Amino acid sequence: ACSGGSDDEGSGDSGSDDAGTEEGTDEGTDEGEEGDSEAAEGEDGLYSIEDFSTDKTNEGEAIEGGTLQYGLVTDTAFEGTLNWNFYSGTYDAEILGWFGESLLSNDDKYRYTNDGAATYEVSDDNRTFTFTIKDNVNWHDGEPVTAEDWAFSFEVIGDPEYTGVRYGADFTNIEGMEAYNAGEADSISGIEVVDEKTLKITYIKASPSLLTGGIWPYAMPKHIFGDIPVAEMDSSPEVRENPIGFGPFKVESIVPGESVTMVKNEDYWQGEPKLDGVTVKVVNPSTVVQAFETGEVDAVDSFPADQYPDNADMSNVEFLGMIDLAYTYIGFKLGTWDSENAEVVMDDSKKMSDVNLRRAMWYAVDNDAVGKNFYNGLRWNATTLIPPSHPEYHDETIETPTYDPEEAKRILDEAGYVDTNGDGMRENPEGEELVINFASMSGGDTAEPLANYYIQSWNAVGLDVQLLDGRLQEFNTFYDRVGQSGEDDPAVDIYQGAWGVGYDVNPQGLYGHKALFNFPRYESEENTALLEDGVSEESFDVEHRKQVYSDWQKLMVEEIPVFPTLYRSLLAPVNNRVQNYSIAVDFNALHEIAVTEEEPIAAE
Amino acid sequence: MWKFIVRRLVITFPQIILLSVLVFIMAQMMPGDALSGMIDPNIDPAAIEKQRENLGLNDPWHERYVDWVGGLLQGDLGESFRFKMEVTELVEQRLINSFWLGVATLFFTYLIAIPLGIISGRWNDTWGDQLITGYTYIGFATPLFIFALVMLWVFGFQLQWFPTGGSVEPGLTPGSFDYVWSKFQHLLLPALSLALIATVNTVQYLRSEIVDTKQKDFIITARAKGASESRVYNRHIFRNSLLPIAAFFGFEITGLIGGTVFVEQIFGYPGMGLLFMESILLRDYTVVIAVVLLFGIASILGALISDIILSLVDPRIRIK
Amino acid sequence: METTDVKMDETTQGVTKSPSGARIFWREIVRDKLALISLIFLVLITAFVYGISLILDQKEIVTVDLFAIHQPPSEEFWLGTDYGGRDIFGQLIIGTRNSLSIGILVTLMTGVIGVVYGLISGYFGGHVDNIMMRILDFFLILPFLMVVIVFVAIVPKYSVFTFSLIMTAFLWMGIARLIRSKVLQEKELDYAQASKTLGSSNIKIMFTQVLPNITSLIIVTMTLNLAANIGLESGLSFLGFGFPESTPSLGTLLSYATNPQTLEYRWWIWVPAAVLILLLMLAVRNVGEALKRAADARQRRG
Amino acid sequence: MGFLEVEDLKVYFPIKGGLFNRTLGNIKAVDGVSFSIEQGKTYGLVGESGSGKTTTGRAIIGLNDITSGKVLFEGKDLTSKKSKTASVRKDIQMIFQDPYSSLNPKKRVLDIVAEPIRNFEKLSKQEEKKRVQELLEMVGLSPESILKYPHEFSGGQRQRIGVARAIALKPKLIIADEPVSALDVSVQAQVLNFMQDIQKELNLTYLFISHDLGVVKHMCDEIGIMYKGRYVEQGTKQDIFENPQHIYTKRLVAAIPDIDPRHRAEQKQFREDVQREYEQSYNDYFDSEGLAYGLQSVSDTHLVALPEKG
Amino acid sequence: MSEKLLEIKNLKTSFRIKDDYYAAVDDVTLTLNKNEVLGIVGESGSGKSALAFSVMGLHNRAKIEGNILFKDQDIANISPAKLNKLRGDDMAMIFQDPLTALNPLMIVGDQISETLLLHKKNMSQKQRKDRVISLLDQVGIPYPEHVYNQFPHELSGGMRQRVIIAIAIANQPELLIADEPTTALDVTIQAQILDLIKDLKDDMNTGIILITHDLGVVAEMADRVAVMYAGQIVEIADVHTLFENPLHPYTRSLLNSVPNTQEGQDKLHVIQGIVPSLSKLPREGCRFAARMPWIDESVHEENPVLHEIKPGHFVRCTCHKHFYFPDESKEDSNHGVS
Ligand SMILES: Nc1ncnc2c1ncn2[C@@H]1O[C@H](COP(=O)(O)OP(=O)(O)OP(=O)(O)O)[C@@H](O)[C@H]1O
Ligand SMILES: Nc1ncnc2c1ncn2[C@@H]1O[C@H](COP(=O)(O)OP(=O)(O)OP(=O)(O)O)[C@@H](O)[C@H]1O
Ligand SMILES: [Mg+2]
Ligand SMILES: [Mg+2]
Repeated sequence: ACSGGSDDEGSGDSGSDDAGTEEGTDEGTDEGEEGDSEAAEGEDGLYSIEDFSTDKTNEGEAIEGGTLQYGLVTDTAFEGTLNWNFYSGTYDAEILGWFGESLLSNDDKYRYTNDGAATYEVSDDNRTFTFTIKDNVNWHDGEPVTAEDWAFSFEVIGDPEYTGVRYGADFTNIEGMEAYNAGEADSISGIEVVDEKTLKITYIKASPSLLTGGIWPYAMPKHIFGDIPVAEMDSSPEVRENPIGFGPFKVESIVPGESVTMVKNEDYWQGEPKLDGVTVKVVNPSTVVQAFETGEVDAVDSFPADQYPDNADMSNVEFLGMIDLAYTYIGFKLGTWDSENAEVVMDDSKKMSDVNLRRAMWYAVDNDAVGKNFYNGLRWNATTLIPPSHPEYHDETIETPTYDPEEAKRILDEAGYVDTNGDGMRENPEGEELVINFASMSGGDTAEPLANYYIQSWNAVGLDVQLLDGRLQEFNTFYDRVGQSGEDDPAVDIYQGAWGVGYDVNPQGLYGHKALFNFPRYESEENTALLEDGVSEESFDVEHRKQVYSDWQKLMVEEIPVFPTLYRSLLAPVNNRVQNYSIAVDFNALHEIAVTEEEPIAAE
Repeated sequence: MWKFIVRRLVITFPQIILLSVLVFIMAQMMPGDALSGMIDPNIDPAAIEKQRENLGLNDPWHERYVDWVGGLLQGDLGESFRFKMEVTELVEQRLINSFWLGVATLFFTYLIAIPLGIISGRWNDTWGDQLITGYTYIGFATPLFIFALVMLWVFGFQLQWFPTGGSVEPGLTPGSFDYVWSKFQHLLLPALSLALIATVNTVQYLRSEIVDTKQKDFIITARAKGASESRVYNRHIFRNSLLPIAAFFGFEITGLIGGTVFVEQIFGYPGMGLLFMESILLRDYTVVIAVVLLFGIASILGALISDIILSLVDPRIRIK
Repeated sequence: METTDVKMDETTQGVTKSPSGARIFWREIVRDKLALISLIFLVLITAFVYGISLILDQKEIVTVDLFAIHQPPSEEFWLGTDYGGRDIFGQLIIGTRNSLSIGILVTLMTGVIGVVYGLISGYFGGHVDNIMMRILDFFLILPFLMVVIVFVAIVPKYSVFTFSLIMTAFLWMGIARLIRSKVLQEKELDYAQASKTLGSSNIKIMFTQVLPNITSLIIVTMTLNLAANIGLESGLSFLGFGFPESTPSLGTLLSYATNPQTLEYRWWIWVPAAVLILLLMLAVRNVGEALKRAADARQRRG
Repeated sequence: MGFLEVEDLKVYFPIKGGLFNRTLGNIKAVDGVSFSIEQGKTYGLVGESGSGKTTTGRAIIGLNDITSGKVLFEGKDLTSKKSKTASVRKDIQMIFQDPYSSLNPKKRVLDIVAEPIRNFEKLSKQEEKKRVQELLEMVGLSPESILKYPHEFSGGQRQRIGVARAIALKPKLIIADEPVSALDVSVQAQVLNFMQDIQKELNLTYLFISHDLGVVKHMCDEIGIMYKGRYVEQGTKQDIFENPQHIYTKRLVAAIPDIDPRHRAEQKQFREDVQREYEQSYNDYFDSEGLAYGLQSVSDTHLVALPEKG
Repeated sequence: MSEKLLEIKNLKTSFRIKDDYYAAVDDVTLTLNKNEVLGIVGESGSGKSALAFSVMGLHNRAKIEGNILFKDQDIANISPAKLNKLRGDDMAMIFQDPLTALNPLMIVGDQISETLLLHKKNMSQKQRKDRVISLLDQVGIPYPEHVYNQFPHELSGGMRQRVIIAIAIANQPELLIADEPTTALDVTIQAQILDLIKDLKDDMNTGIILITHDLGVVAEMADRVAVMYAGQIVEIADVHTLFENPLHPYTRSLLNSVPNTQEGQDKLHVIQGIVPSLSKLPREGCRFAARMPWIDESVHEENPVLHEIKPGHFVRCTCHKHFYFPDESKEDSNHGVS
């Protein structure tokens, strides 16, 4: 079951690094403040995500046709692996979203619905799903999308020669998948093509996570890919040059790495799109504002939040916004990774093993002030490890430490962390020097001051925290040292990281005791039990699941293997000529998008 | 002549080999690999590990090197991990862009340098010369990236004379006039930005060459023949001063490589420089190696071209 | 043509000493108003930044102040603050010091390496020269950025000194070449040959006979290099391989301008650094050009 | 046994080229030259530019590698590795053609003149200074000059500094490679006079290289004429100037402009005659490659390169 | 009397050094007739080249005062266009240094034919080429067709000097100035070149100014000789008079310091000191006085002028009447000059 990462649906995260859902502690989304208005306006320099809508308002009269200019904000080229089974970059996913639709749509609680191109039924034991693809769903070349195509998609990913990275727990949970993957079976026993439009999939273990992104919803046209060896698919022209799907738009031409021109798919199953077409092109983050002002783009995949305050009143766009599926956090190294058994091993002799120390460090930092001053309120103090982007499960009632340096000092004093040698910094209870090494990642404008701010705050309560090596770590180095390869660098005591969370609320992938990405290397029986319970059959009962995750959130606040620092918001400006546009998670009507003017409106 | 070229290439061969070995060692030393960016709990670490194994990323560098050389001998530079395509094909795409950017930059560089250098050198110490010298000083002192940013901001956005990113308008048919025209428009601003900064060295060099040549004895000979001032300049001074500039041409190519990294980044122009930066940050080593070698070969060729040009235009060092 | 510049009137020979190299340099600089102003500017700036940074507390300057972010210039912050609430003026001073230090360090190190390398290569010639030149050629084709990235990753403490080292590794070739070609000429001159007949060892001839004769060339080149090196640091910072912000340099300040918001709305962060870089480079260059003229008798103005 | 004996000296310079910079051939700069010099005499080496005079001189002092042949100095073979010892070096010194480039412009006179002393003798600063001053006095420069730089001296004076340096180690042989050809006539006289003086004083032997026959005639006791790396004629001053045998020598002698304008016409006539003879009898004097033949004795002192008879 | 070709009157050529002008040629008055060789001798730096360049109008930053009448036309004050018409056509110059006086990037043939192209507008290309080849032949270059297409660096010094001469005589100039045409050459080649120049004079009736510091060359070539010292002419006479009866102390010293006139005598005369640099030149009194300190100062004129001793024999300053060579012992002590 998936958790932790953001989903696979086109909404991808806003990271400047494309692969994966790790959120740079900061990348791309930076602070800003009304530089010249602080004194007079006081609080006015602050924004709140609650004031933003996810839907574009435009009362105007739509014109016939028109072409939407859609920007991918990045300073690199997009890869152009335009197939759901093989893509690895978020920009490719973004492009795929326009033409290669998912068979299953979801609601605002991220659960699959029956409104999409396919409908589903679940068996009583919650293990078997029967999908029916709607009749009028056809590939761009006119061929119908069949159950066979969908099954083919699973076969490709399960193929031993498969070159992508999708193959994982979501697939091994299908009956017979592992045998197929090992080459022991010719077909996947758990996948059955019932008839042309009906597919049946049987999972080994039932889990509520299956319904929030756990089922692979993308078909692959077998009539096109059937003859291509799996190992060569990712570099085939069918993926790179003439990709097809059954979405509202179809690819007309591609300038590799730069832009994709799409025209409407008149045969679209939800009806003919209103736009004539969409042009997706790369826009450099440092010029994105100008691109909006001049009307070069109508909308973008993500907008650097730090540029918002200076441009909040841009006349020709409306800023849409929502709570991001992500949080920033401080992690404490509490153990190591046992590669042999692929599990976390706690180690009580670690510098950070004392929970009081961790709690004191939480009390010592003023995340509220960070959110207000660095991010103009567009990021705010985080409380638990399930962010408010999942309102069902986010437990607002949990009390968490908030900025209180005196309390921090008190806790430290009590726990025996006192300054015994008079250098102004506390020693550990044994009286030895305590130097805490803090790893933080470079990239993004606020990375450095933010890290320094935390260090200053901890210094202020008498903890000698130092930046690891005296500098921020470059992306690869950071994750290498924090432990993405399983070998944790013992020099790292604490670190600042960020996670994007998926549609599925299950945090097992990040905090499970078998999870490599459990960087704090924290485990406990209670934790394991709760996480297991969250994906058990009982948890198909939402109330039960809520309770489980509420308990887990509380546990995390008590144990503090990590503490969340900030929640984030996601902003997206849209040109005022655009209609029916939305960034909501359940928005599934790209064909409805229309424009009210021939050309994008330029700023005054 | 051919002997000379062959000899030069033979000499550079070990350099290229050494360079490629070095790149492999460095790749080994760099933290992370192409897959380490996949910090995604959705993806099974085992799947990544399997990929790593398949791609041979776990092998020590010398084994990978041997494989790579094996591939190279068959004209195969491997596949880009990130772009999932043959490195040769990828590089070709980008190389074309960089090539035209380079050509345009060189064109502008000389278009600016030659008249300015000539004016400045011929009428040295006049106000015109001082103006041009002032420009070269400021150009010398201005960091390229700031200049390029300002150019983009002023001409791309404020005045909107030029497109501001990419190498071509989306949706045009390759080969059509519109396509070519759009390509041209896209490389104009980056090329100009680069040229305006890169040219200052050439201007200065040309100026001092002219000032130098003016004092040569054979110029007096020409005057004594009764040649008019303009003839003296056109037939004798300029020709002789332009020679070292021509010889510099090859090195200019080498210098361009450094500049394109900045300019391509700022203008989002997908060329070799940008590819290099991206690939190295994302540890797409097959691409990195290809690009580094290409850069290396380009600088070697640049030097070679310089020597050849020099030997063509300067009879004194004609190569047998 | 032995110009009369060097031939002295015999009658006056006993009294006046003809100017030494340093004196000629000095005279040329004084004669050239621009160079003189530049020199004074450089001396003042250097004295100022090195002097004042003794008093300034670097830690204090780079301390993040959440409540003073992006302040425009005011009485408290003469040049405003950056997005960490840090005083730009203080950073500018320390940054100038760091940039100058890098520039000077790199120039000196490249100078030493280049001169020794060039001397040896040029003086011995033949196979030694051949091999050394091939090695040099190799350095020219090394991928600078890649090496920098590796370096940044594997060197734990990234200081002004280590940074200068890595830059040095890529910048010594030019001067080595120049010195080599000059030495190739110089060693054929009779005075070097004479030394051989007088029983001086090669090392002695290289360093005590040939070297002093190329010092003016070295000084001029190094001055001009200094200007270029100051500029280079900012380029690396732009690409993200410069210094951490806790070690401000003109380059790091300048690279803030890559943020369009800063470029457009918060001039006080990057414009002073840009202006200062421009001025420093111009000043160093003006002095360098004057020295160049002084070294070249033909171009001397006085 | 002579003081300096040069036996069949050959100095070849390789011509490099081809794909791997192989040696393609040789420039035979000196091609089988033999002569001997008696102590205390001046031996002149004359020839056109490129005839190998300088190379011969440089080979003797060890600045050029010898391809084959022997150089015996006071009986010691300078070509064998062993005797390239310091003591022999001390005994042979050189005066260079160009007084401007032969002195290191960055060194004071003291350092220039003291250089050989420092290399071979350990003297205190005080002693050294005294020695240098003595030397300067000996070459007629004021002792205060030690702190000056070369450019503060005229060409003639510089040449004297060069001489002071050369005699610092009390050498026995001085190789003077065109010591006056860069100087104005008046200055040239100064240096020539002084060289003669000092020769007497120190019992020096000169190998005097020049292309100016007038100067050679003035200075030398014996003269060798070189042409394309070989000797064409050797003899005493009288032999060469009054009884030139080889056509090339005759040409050289005829080409000297006469300072008396009254002899103009005869001079021109003489030149034309020699030229005619040269053209007619070229093949009698030179072999098929245009090189000189081996030397034949004409008298005790006089050798001429003529084809072997019979 | 033969026809006057060139008349230089009170020529003063000054160079700017620092902020002042200093005369390198100071009040020179000369005449040159057709079919005459005027030799100019003097030490290095005495202003010989400066004089020649003034006549040719080749100085670019010098101040030139006085008159230079070439065939009665004042070429010192003439428009550049008119001067260009004369240069290379009616008057030509042979330069001192064959190594640098030719454009290294142009084939020899083109460099010669450029003179023709500039002055013989109606010649066809073919005619020009033929003429160049015959010129090359005339100056004694073997295989002229081959040499035509060669670059200067492919030729020896002597050949290059011949090419320079070919350029100078291409248009059969009436005035030829040869500035040390043979200094850089071997004696045998020098002899050939001098003979060549002499033949040219006889063939073309050219007036020649021959600048040299080699007295032997003057003795062989010149009809009249002017001796220059420190920018001034100190003595001028026909060649026989000058060599038999030199009067000015400088002329006498010069003749005495040449080795091959001093047969049997083992000491040469030495002129003390050196020519002072331009900016240090004494501008008053006898300029040579400083170099013969044993002569009483009172014998010099205050403002020395040229005195006509005999028709056509001029000497500057009256000091010549009192000049004598110092004896040997005195001379020895002169070594220590500084
Ligand atoms: N280092 C060298 N390498 C190659 N060839 C050389 C070298 N030195 C001299 N030669 C050649 O050897 C020949 C003799 O040269 P050398 O200098 O001895 O002549 P020279 O008689 O002294 O002439 P000059 O009067 O011009 O000084 C010339 O052809 C010259 O080109
Ligand atoms: N362009 C110039 N600028 C300044 N001084 C000059 C210039 N040309 C020549 N002089 C000076 O004028 C004086 C005369 O120089 P000139 O070249 O005429 O001497 P010369 O007699 O031809 O000497 P040489 O025999 O060395 O050629 C010298 O002192 C010289 O330094
Ligand atoms: Mg020689
Ligand atoms: Mg001259």
